[in-house]
Amino acid sequence: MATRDAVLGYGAAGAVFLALWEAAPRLGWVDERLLPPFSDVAAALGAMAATATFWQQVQLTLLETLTAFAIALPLGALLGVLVQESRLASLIFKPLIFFVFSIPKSIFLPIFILILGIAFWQKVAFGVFSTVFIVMMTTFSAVESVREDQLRVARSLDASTMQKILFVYLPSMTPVLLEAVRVAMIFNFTGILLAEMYASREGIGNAIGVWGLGFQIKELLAMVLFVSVLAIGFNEAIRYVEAKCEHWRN
Amino acid sequence: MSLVGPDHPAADAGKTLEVRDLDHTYSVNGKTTQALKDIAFDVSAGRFLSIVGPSGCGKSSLLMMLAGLLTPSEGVIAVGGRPLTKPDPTRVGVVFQDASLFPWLTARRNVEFPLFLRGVDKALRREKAEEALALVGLERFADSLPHELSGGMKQRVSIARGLVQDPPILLMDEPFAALDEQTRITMGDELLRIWEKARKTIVFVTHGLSEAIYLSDEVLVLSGRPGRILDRVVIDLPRPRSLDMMAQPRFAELREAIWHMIKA
Amino acid sequence: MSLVGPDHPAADAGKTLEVRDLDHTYSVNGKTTQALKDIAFDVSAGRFLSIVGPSGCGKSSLLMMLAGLLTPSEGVIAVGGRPLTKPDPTRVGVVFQDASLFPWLTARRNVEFPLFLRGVDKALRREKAEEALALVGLERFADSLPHELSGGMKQRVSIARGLVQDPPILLMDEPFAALDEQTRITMGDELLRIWEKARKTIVFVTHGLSEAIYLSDEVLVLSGRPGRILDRVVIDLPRPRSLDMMAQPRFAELREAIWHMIKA
Amino acid sequence: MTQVPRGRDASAGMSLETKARICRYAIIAAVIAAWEIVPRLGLVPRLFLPSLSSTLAVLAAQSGDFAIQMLVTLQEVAMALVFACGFGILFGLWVGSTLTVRKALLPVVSALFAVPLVVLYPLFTAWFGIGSASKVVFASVYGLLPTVLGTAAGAQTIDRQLTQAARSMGATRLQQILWVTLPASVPTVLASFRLGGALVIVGVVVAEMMMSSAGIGFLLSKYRTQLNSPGVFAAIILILALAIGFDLAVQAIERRWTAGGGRNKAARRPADMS
Amino acid sequence: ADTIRIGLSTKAWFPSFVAELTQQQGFFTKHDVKAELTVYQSGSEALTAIAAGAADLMSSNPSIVGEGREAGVNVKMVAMLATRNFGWQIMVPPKSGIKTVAELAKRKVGITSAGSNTDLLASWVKKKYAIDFIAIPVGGAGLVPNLISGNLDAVVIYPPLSYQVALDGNGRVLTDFSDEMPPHLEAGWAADDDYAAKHKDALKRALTALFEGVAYIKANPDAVIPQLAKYDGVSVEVAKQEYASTFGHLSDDGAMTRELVQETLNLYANGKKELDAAALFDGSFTPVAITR
Ligand SMILES: Nc1ncnc2c1ncn2[C@@H]1O[C@H](COP(=O)(O)OP(=O)(O)OP(=O)(O)O)[C@@H](O)[C@H]1O
Ligand SMILES: Nc1ncnc2c1ncn2[C@@H]1O[C@H](COP(=O)(O)OP(=O)(O)OP(=O)(O)O)[C@@H](O)[C@H]1O
Ligand SMILES: [Mg+2]
Ligand SMILES: [Mg+2]
Repeated sequence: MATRDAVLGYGAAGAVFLALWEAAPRLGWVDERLLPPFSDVAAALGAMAATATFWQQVQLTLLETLTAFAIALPLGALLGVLVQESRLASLIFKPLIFFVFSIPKSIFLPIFILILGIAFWQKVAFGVFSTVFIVMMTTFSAVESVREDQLRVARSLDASTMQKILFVYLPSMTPVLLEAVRVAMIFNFTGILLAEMYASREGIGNAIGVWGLGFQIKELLAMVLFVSVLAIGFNEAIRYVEAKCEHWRN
Repeated sequence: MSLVGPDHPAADAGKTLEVRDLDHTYSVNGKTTQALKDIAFDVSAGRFLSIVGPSGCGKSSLLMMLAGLLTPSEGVIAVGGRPLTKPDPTRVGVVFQDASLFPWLTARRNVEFPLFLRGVDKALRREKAEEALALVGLERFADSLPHELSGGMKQRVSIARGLVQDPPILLMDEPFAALDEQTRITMGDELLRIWEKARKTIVFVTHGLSEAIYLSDEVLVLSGRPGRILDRVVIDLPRPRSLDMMAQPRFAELREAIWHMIKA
Repeated sequence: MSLVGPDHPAADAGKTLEVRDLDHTYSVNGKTTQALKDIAFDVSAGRFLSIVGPSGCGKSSLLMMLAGLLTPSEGVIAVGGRPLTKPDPTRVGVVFQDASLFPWLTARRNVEFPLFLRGVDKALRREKAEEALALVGLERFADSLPHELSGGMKQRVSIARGLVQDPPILLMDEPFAALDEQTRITMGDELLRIWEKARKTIVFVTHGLSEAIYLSDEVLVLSGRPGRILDRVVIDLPRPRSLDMMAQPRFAELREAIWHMIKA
Repeated sequence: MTQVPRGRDASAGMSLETKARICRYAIIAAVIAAWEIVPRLGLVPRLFLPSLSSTLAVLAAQSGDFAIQMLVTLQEVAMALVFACGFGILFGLWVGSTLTVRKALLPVVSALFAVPLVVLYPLFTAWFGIGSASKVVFASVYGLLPTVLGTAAGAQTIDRQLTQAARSMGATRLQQILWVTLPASVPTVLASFRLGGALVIVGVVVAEMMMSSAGIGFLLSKYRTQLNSPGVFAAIILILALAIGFDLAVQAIERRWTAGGGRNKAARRPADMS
Repeated sequence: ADTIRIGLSTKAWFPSFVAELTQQQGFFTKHDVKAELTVYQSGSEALTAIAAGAADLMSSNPSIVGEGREAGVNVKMVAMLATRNFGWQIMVPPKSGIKTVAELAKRKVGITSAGSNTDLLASWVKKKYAIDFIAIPVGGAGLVPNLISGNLDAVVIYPPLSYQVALDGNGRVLTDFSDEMPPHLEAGWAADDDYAAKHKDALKRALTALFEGVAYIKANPDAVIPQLAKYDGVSVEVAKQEYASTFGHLSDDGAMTRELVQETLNLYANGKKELDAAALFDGSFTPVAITR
């Protein structure tokens, strides 16, 4: 039921979007040079997908993204719960975390290069850095949404801290937390792309950066299209997990 | 009887409850509300004690303290001769006034939850939970989520969750309030049966005087806020109890007596 | 009496309630639970009707439908001759089974809330809210937040919130369940007084048979799930009612009759 | 809900807060000291981290220029905040509290959010011009989606009984959102507001960094290209100041909310887990 | 083999292709060096990489080197590639009424970013023509879109994008900096001082390889042009133009003179204090002798 609604929603939105994209340049609403029609971009994507380099780049970027995600999410969630759970820690760290969060992360890229060079782990580290704060901040609000009466039941059963986290906090926070996962994924992905655009030998971000500089707009949009599909794919994967979780929560 | 003395040697060790010089005052933003005053009583092992008193007199607060969930402003609480400072489900189990079910768990899993926390194995957990659910007449709703249940059904799940823990002392805060009379009586009888079999100590908060008398060995009557002990009425009706006892003059007499105490 | 006929000409227009051929089935994930079956009844203007029945038989569901909060699977509900499809507080007010107070508002503001929604001006709002709070005996707790109140006190705030709306028809779902007997009787008398003065139509869900008989003109008795109407008992006790009526044989007779219906 | 209080009494809060403040200041002091000492000892190249004093010197010397650019950024941030947070929160509440809308719209919204916007910025300017408008639009979109998603998730967790009660009192959809869903999801809404606000700041600065001839981000990017790292860090300090200012504003809102008798406490849980 | 990490200041700048081709043709291997090529977003990022110890050699010019040294990054020019800004142009929309550089006064002119090469060129034009216009940083990727959309009156643009834009009819050349500016050290290689000191021999061999690459490029237009087109992602037409204007004029041996360095500093002196030209280059690696 929910899936069908989602598919319908997607289908409709997607179709309208693509139709607009195709029509706008063709009918002269926008300059074709600034927004080539969808079919042209799709053709460019097709041509790209036929090359081996393309898939190597995609593979690398994906690997970086997933590695960074696998580190940032548990780390951020755990730190988030720990900070929120201690009144002292939350008073001390929450403002500081917020301030770091409000600085554009890209200005720290040179420091990452300084410490880690420009290889795989630099991208991963920067991905983690771009993600961990937002995960923590969302975790704070997730923890705050847990209800006192439910917690009281667990207390009356003398549940250990770990048990309370696993069996009361976590399920109760799930909607907010899953949102955090989704948001985190995006930050993570953007972080990796930025790091690749800034300095790298390969990867999707590198390709996008280069095409931008050369005004190769079809290729650029083709890659953006691909990246978007990829990101939406991630998003759906998380939604799938969400559905599973719903099960597990029960 | 010493408060912090050695464990009772008998099999009933751990089933006694002692409360001494207990006072409690809430303070919120500088505004204080005295909820309880000069509370002292004890319940010997295996007794069924009811607490009655006007709304807002501190019954729930008292129960929360007996459960170790609320620290009294003053006074000591001891269970089985040892002081109680934090929740300990192996000594004391609680059924809350609001059902307080986990909305993401089915009725069955809500009931299984305390056992799950203790690491009881799956099959046994399930068996016990089904037993408890059957006891409250909800076997057919084992797989329903709380929001699919009626008010009374939620409360019954909550009772099942309390029973499944099988603690030597069981605290119950108006567990039957959301039930119709028929179910209420059935469940009361069920509770008595379990109590008699397992010789638990039960502290039962209710606002039904008949219910209190019908179920209890003793009834603790509290005054209006701040709650003080007005009297402790021993219910000298024979056991096992049956519905027709309600028609007996002794029953009416006891009811009348308590009623007048509260009304005054 | 026509369902969608012209408004009643009398002053009592808007106070009648008609229910026809009502069925309700919940379906959750393909699993269906029939809650109500073949429900048809009507309440004439100014009557006090109680609904009793076993836990889970659909009383709350029925009330939610009368309030326009739940659409029946089948059947029609009309208020004052006009069909009711969505909540309309100018026609029907509700007091919920669980207090459902807004935790971020003080007791007073919770009571003021329905008036606030209607844009009633501040001074008047305040006056009415204080009046209603006084009626339920909580004037001293006007500035307390719900979590600072006991279970019974919350329910009383909820009742005050229902009363302050002053609707021609008032639906109440077990409003006195969390109250002690003393308060319960006082509040019942209060309710009767308001009802007699304002000549409201009241539909009152309860599981207290004595309470139902004591308060009502008629009692609708529902069977266990799926809830059907077993009978509609007219309470022919004179008004005004008083506590000693409970000792009258007619009272016991009525109680016995209803009791046997439910038990069967 | 519960009538049992939170496990701690309020009087202990004061000293804890002071303690926290002291700790926080100690940390900040340590950072400041390190910022001065580490570059002086030559542990990091000056290019990456100029000493605090040299940074402050630049800040002071060019305070006029910084002030002018800061004003530009402030205006852009303010406008984007209204769009992203104001509209975002209301929209999020609506989406989160309406089942059908949530099912149909939320997937699309979150998918949209998944598109890495940064790479499209050059086209953004072609479409929206190179003035403030493109920055405001970019930052608004950047901050809007997380705000919507966060608020919607929060609205989803609130007690359905409460909205039902309001409905029975004849609350309109807007009244329900404003007076029930919003206050009931205050913790999440405030968190989303924080998040959205921070992202708006980041969005404006990043947009200015990428292309513009004014604003603090423009300065930052200029100094970076010129390898003027004291200038870069001076700009960072100003961005931090912006974030701190915003945080103080949010705190003020929070305080206003919890004033009037600690509202919403009941919906929350105690901070300790003992 | 010794490793040398080469930082390339944007992919579009021609030294990047030289390095790439050298790599492809195996000249690095031939001279027993292992080269790692990394493309950075701009010269300052490549310089940052040197400071971070993530690169040893970079494509650069004395102006960047000078700023680098001021910021504490110890680099020096070690070889020269070109003396003119081939293909760096100011372009206006084809239908624009602007016919001369002087008419740019008070107009909006796009540059990539403040402090970048395009910015320096823009400042130079302002000085030379004694005019004032608003230089607006729009990023490399924003130049053409904003020119097309009419947000900008002109752009300072780099090759091969400039050729591409002219060919597509999206822009008209107002002036070419290779005509406007006197000869100066415009492009070359700069090395980290430390690396140059410790790995003198490796650096020498790497430069030899790079100039062998230059020689190969000059000698084999037919083979190189398609590769250039592919590398830049442009049409063969554009690649041909770039080849003719740029690669035909590259230095054969990388030799630098103090005058050329000084001229660069003069041209790009953006109000900074006087730099010592001698301190910005190290002639000990040139001329590079190529043995075939
Ligand atoms: N949202 C729901 N989804 C599925 N089933 C529901 C839902 N709400 C109620 N039910 C089912 O409908 C039946 C009637 O519920 P209702 O709450 O109306 O009973 P009730 O008569 O008010 O009971 P009580 O006296 O215990 O409050 C119950 O069997 C319950 O399980
Ligand atoms: N968290 C709290 N903060 C402040 N006051 C409280 C709090 N909890 C309870 N009180 C006050 O303490 C008194 C006793 O409350 P309690 O819940 O123990 O009463 P009760 O006897 O259980 O009432 P009921 O029968 O209505 O459930 C009440 O006056 C209430 O207002
Ligand atoms: Mg209570
Ligand atoms: Mg009900």
